[in-house]
Amino acid sequence: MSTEPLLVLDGITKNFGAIEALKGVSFSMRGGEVVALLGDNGAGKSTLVKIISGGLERSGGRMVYDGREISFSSPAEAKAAGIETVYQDLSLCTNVDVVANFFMGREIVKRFLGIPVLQERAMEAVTAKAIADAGTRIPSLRTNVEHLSGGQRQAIELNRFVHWGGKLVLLDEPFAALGVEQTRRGLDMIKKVAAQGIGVIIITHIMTQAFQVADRMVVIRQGQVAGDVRTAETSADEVVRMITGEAAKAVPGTREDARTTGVA
Amino acid sequence: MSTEPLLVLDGITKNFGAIEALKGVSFSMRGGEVVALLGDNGAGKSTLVKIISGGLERSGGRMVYDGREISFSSPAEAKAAGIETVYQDLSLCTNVDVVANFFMGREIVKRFLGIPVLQERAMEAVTAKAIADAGTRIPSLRTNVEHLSGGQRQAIELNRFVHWGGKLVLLDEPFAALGVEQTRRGLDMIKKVAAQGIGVIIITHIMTQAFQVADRMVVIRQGQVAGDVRTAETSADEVVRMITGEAAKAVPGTREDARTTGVA
Amino acid sequence: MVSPRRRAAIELVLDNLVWFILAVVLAIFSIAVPNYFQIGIFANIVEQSTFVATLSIGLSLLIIAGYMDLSIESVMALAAMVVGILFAKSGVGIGLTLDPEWLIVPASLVIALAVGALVGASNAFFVVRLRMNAFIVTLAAYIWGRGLVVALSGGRSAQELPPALRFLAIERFLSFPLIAWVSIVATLAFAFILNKTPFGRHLLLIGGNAQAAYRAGINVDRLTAITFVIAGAMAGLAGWLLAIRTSGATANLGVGMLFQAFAAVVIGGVSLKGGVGSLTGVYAGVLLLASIQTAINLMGLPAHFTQLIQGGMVLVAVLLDTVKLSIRKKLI
Amino acid sequence: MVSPRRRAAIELVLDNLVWFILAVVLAIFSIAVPNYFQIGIFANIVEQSTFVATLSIGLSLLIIAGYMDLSIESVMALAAMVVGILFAKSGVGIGLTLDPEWLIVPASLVIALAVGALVGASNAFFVVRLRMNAFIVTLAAYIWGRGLVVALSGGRSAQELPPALRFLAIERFLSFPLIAWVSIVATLAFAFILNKTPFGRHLLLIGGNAQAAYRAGINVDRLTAITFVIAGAMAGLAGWLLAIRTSGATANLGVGMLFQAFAAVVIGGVSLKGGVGSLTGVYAGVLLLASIQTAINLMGLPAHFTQLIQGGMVLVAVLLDTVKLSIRKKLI
Amino acid sequence: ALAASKGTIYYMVPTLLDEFQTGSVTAITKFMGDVGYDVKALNADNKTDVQQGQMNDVIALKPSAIILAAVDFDALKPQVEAARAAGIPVMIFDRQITATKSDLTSVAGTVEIGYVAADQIQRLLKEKNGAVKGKVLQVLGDPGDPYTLDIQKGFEEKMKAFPDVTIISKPAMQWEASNAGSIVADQILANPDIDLVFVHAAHLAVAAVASLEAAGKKPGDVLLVSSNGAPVGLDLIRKGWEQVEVEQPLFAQAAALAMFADKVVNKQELKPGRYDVLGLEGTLTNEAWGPNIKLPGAAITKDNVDDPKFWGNMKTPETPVKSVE
Ligand SMILES: Nc1ncnc2c1ncn2[C@@H]1O[C@H](COP(=O)(O)OP(=O)(O)OP(=O)(O)O)[C@@H](O)[C@H]1O
Ligand SMILES: Nc1ncnc2c1ncn2[C@@H]1O[C@H](COP(=O)(O)OP(=O)(O)OP(=O)(O)O)[C@@H](O)[C@H]1O
Ligand SMILES: [Mg+2]
Ligand SMILES: [Mg+2]
Repeated sequence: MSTEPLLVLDGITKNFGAIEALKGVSFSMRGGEVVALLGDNGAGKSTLVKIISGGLERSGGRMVYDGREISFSSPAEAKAAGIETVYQDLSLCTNVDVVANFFMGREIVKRFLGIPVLQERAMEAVTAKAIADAGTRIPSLRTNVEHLSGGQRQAIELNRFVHWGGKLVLLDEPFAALGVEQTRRGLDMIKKVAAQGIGVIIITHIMTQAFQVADRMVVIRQGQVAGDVRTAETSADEVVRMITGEAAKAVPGTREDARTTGVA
Repeated sequence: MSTEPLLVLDGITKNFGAIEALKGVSFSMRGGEVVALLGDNGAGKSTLVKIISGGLERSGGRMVYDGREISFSSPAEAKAAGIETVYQDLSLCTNVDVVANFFMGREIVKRFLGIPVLQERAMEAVTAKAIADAGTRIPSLRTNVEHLSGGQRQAIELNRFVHWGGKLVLLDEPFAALGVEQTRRGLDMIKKVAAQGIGVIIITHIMTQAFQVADRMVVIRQGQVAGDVRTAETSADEVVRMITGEAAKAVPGTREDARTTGVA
Repeated sequence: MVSPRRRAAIELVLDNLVWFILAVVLAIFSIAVPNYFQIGIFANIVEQSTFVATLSIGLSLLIIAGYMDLSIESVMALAAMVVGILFAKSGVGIGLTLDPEWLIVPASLVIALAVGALVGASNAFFVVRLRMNAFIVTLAAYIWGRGLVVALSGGRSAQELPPALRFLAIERFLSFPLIAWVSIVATLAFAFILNKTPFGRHLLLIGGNAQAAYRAGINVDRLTAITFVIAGAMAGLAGWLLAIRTSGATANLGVGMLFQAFAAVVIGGVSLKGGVGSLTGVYAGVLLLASIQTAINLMGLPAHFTQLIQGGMVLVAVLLDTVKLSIRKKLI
Repeated sequence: MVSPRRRAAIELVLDNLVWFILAVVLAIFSIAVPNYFQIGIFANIVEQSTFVATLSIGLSLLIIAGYMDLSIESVMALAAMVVGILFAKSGVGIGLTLDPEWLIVPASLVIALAVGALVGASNAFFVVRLRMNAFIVTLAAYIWGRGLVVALSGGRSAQELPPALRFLAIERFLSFPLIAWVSIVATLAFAFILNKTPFGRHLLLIGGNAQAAYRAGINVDRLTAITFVIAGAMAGLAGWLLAIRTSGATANLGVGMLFQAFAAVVIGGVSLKGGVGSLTGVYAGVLLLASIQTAINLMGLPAHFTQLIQGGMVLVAVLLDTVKLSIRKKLI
Repeated sequence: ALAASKGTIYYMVPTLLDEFQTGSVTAITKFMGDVGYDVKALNADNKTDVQQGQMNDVIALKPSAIILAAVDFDALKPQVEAARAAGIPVMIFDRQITATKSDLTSVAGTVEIGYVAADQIQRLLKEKNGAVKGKVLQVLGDPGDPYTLDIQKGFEEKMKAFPDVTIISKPAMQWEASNAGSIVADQILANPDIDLVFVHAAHLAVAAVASLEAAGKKPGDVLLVSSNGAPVGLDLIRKGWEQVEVEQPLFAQAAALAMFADKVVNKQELKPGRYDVLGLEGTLTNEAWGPNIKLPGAAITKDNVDDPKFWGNMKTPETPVKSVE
């Protein structure tokens, strides 16, 4: 784990018309760190992730990534900067097959007379390996994604990120539809990825998953950080209390701490 | 719990072109019973649920519901027969508001000169109560569903079924996107529903949820029943082994038993 | 950040933006185009809007439900021609008379509606029962419908409908001819149905997510079929009105109104993707197009430039509409 | 249950069903219609398909990407008229000559493509930059484009293109005129681009789920804009070919081809919802429509019934196509 | 008439959406039948490219002859040349093609219709206003159709001499009747002093009259002149709404083709001179584009409206046409 912060969020706000989805979220994280982003439904977790990944414009606040203050205006820019995202509402094209989805936007090509030509076999081989490693069974990689089960779809989306490395990975409820074995492998994978020095933010509602994989837990409650604790120093019960708000007073100063870390 | 079986499935099969999604599934259940339908990704759970709820036509097998052999040709027929379903891929219309979604197809109307007129206020009040009971916060019931978070959407879908009663409820991963508190209330609700004599089939990948609520567990593996056990007589480890196939031999005759129950 | 009250006011304007654009455009034309500002011209605009407005009702409903109907223009012409042939006294008209004379109003109306509903039912059959693509089915009907007009009339015109029908085009109420009121009433009636009844609600749901509606137990097929029949019947009504205004029918009557109806529907805020739209907005869209056309009729433009200007004006009208989005984003 | 091999064979037929329908239809016409079965007639069918086929290329790409372009017909006419005015010798043509003479081929082609690309770029600007609805933007361009043709030509025609251009319509290779080969080669080139290059793949992705493509880092706006420009340029190419065949241009040249292009695109298996389609299928759709038209020309039907029959035949052609679905469901 | 047919002649009709064209199919079929030919008609729907395709198809059928009423005059030149190169004689009906040679042209002349209309309108204005002055609303057909442009050209050419006449010209897009109706309705409000409306086709007059009636006008309040002599136009004259219909001599134009059909099919020479065509005097001349027979158009007024020689009365002459020997 490096000492330089990889990502610093400072007072991020987001309004949708009259609705204040985020009211000033601040925290920071390092490369190689796994942060679990927890919170109730509608707390603002996905909104925050979309802001980091360039999918939404923030209404206010600062964001420092990899040492530079940034403001992505599209997911393409965030991707170019090494941020990979798995969205909660899956981002698959159901009208094409598994391989085309796996390589979406980064197809393997060979140039003939300067014309890039898709290399279907090479792409299929890579996809087959990745899906098998994840423990998922898919009848044929050439079926359109519309014919796949919910878990099979999520497996495609979850596993393609591993392939592209990057520096920061954002996972928004990536195991929600996965089976027991697939979830286990997914958690292992996250640990492996973090071990390579990549930062990981994972959103989940299942405490056991968060406790298995996260170094730190950041709890969002109604658009604000309601807790920012090291996994080793907390318990599932305490975290649940932060989420539901019963323990709001139990973690005073958490936001202050976060901000301090951010500026450091 | 009644003694007459509410639903008997006997050798249900389903092919999608070359793919055999279900290879002869048989089990039966009584009213008031909560059956957890477990299995790996792509095992065929959702397919089975869609067949029961009239959304898909089965390729073969028999289905007896409420004492009569039936074959629903549309979800409307199944609904009319008292079967309520919460689908894995949410069935919401994102272009209309929460209330319209909650009452989809069963709007409250008042007749003026024989013309049915929508009663928006009455519908809004009912929706507000149901959503609040479920512990979900939604900024405004008049926002279009496209602006809601994943968990908020699922809450709408999960809670509208309670309102319509019925005799059998099919829940396909209903808590996948729900928060901790919302899930707890959802589980309570299922128990309450079952106590009224309604049969419940619930699909989930989270063992703790299954063990909290189910009377019986039916495990599907690659389109076949790989286990059918009473919750009291099994353990999470054993069930996971059934799901992943390591314990396939440990439960011989399960299918035979199920069939016997079915015919009884 | 804006105060809630101001936001509500802005929302109101934005939700009815077509009407405001219409008002602005009318004001500009009134100042810039000689003779434009007079009650007679405004009455003409409303009168000329009658047919496209009536066509647009059914089209809007179908588009809201996620389908479309290209046949309406031909269906309108067909209904007009059938009425013309049966009741007009000269040309190909055979000049049927009824006793008492006023019976011709309901009789011809029922015939026109029936002709339209019949084609609508045929479209519905192909689309709903045989699962054929609505675009292509109704395109075919657009072609054969006009073909049937030509075949029935032999390419000739029917002329001179009896006064018992013609009075609907001549008599005025609040300076608009009665036929215009028919289309206004029909628009309001269907606006009510769309907004306040389960039928309308279900159309929106089907247009938003047909599968969800189906799973919720809504009889999607039946509703879709009914909507095709309504679209046909409304086209029949438009044909009836057009025949009355023309005092008969010609083989190419109404050519080009399909595009106008589509333009009006889109300008009126109906999304071609389905699930979104209001009929009053569409009516404003029709009026907007008719205002532009009337301005062109009155301006001393060389004939060769009218089409060029028409296209440009449509673009400008929609451009104003898209300003809406950016305002909404910024101010709210 | 069917054996895998038989299933593969059925799949092959179903995937290329338009071609099989075309073969069946040609066989039926050859037997039933006197004089139909001769190489000259088949060559005519291919020749007549040239323009709609070329138009359909850009239209298909845009529809696959989830948009549409109604302006192509007018753009084609505009390009044809510009070429006609510049290079035709009589009528409104000013009869420019180049030295050496053959330079007229690339020069006129570049001009036609540029005219088309320009309108395409304007459409792209409104749709991509200003986020206006593609239907209405291109509908406006359909109107003003044709208006510009009328304005430029004063409604008159240009005639007599020089032989250095005309030879493309007269010289034949394998009994098809060279202009037909141009459209065939263009279709194959774009079919390759659609199926085998990242550009084509990204169009499919955008048409399937634009948001997913955007999130995956694909520059959706840029690709969409390029596709509009391509559609315009292809319409320009169609106009160039049409001018060469007509040996000039008339103000109403190509009226009605838009609908034919849409019909061909749908018959060819492109989904109007976006994300699905192949260009070779579309070409078969164009041939199918031209075969029907030719059969009607040769059958000697009473002229009043031709349109009626045309509409019916389109319906039947698509009806055969929908048989596909039920076969697929039953046999596989 | 004859037991055995001498062959098939194809008639390429530009559109069937106006009554003149519809009538021409009937007349040509009848008269050609008189002299022993079968006629098949192909409708081009006002599309030049469709007509070109039809010509190509018909050439492949090798008929005895082709009668062409071109959608767009000279634009059909390449196909006319192709047909004649294939040995198929081409006769031009109603819409003159001067850019290339053909085997017989039978026309009244579209520009000439404009001349006749101008003469009549001058007379009507003089009767109404005492001199040739006033306001005329000219409702054109589609501005992309040279047929209407020719009429406009002829009309305006002859009206130039009268600066006191204001002419307002508006196009009825796609020849669509309700467009014409809207123009009349709007203009009658903007220019209440319009004396006369000149529409370029009788089916447009139907809608124009309806608009006048809706505006509270009585027959004769606003004068109305129309061209092509369709049945509805004659009806309007009888009712007093319309004053003059400029007739195109449809029957004579068609009969002239039939009279010379044998000679054309057999590639014999046509002798210039005057011929009696259904009682009208036709003049056959040899022009640069080949033999050309011109038949004078007539003005139909209340006085002669019932004359059966006008095609608008739809009494196709009973007596068979005879081939010129
Ligand atoms: N319409 C379809 N066409 C083809 N194959 C299908 C279709 N629907 C489902 N399948 C296949 O059937 C199998 C079972 O799918 P199903 O959705 O029932 O799985 P599941 O048990 O619900 O899995 P999950 O836990 O991932 O939701 C999968 O392999 C899937 O790919
Ligand atoms: N586009 C939008 N327009 C309006 N409101 C929005 C929009 N997107 C999100 N919201 C609102 O912002 C709040 C936060 O939503 P978000 O999706 O971030 O929640 P979340 O924490 O991810 O919840 P969940 O656990 O249910 O996924 C919610 O109340 C939601 O309704
Ligand atoms: Mg979320
Ligand atoms: Mg499932």
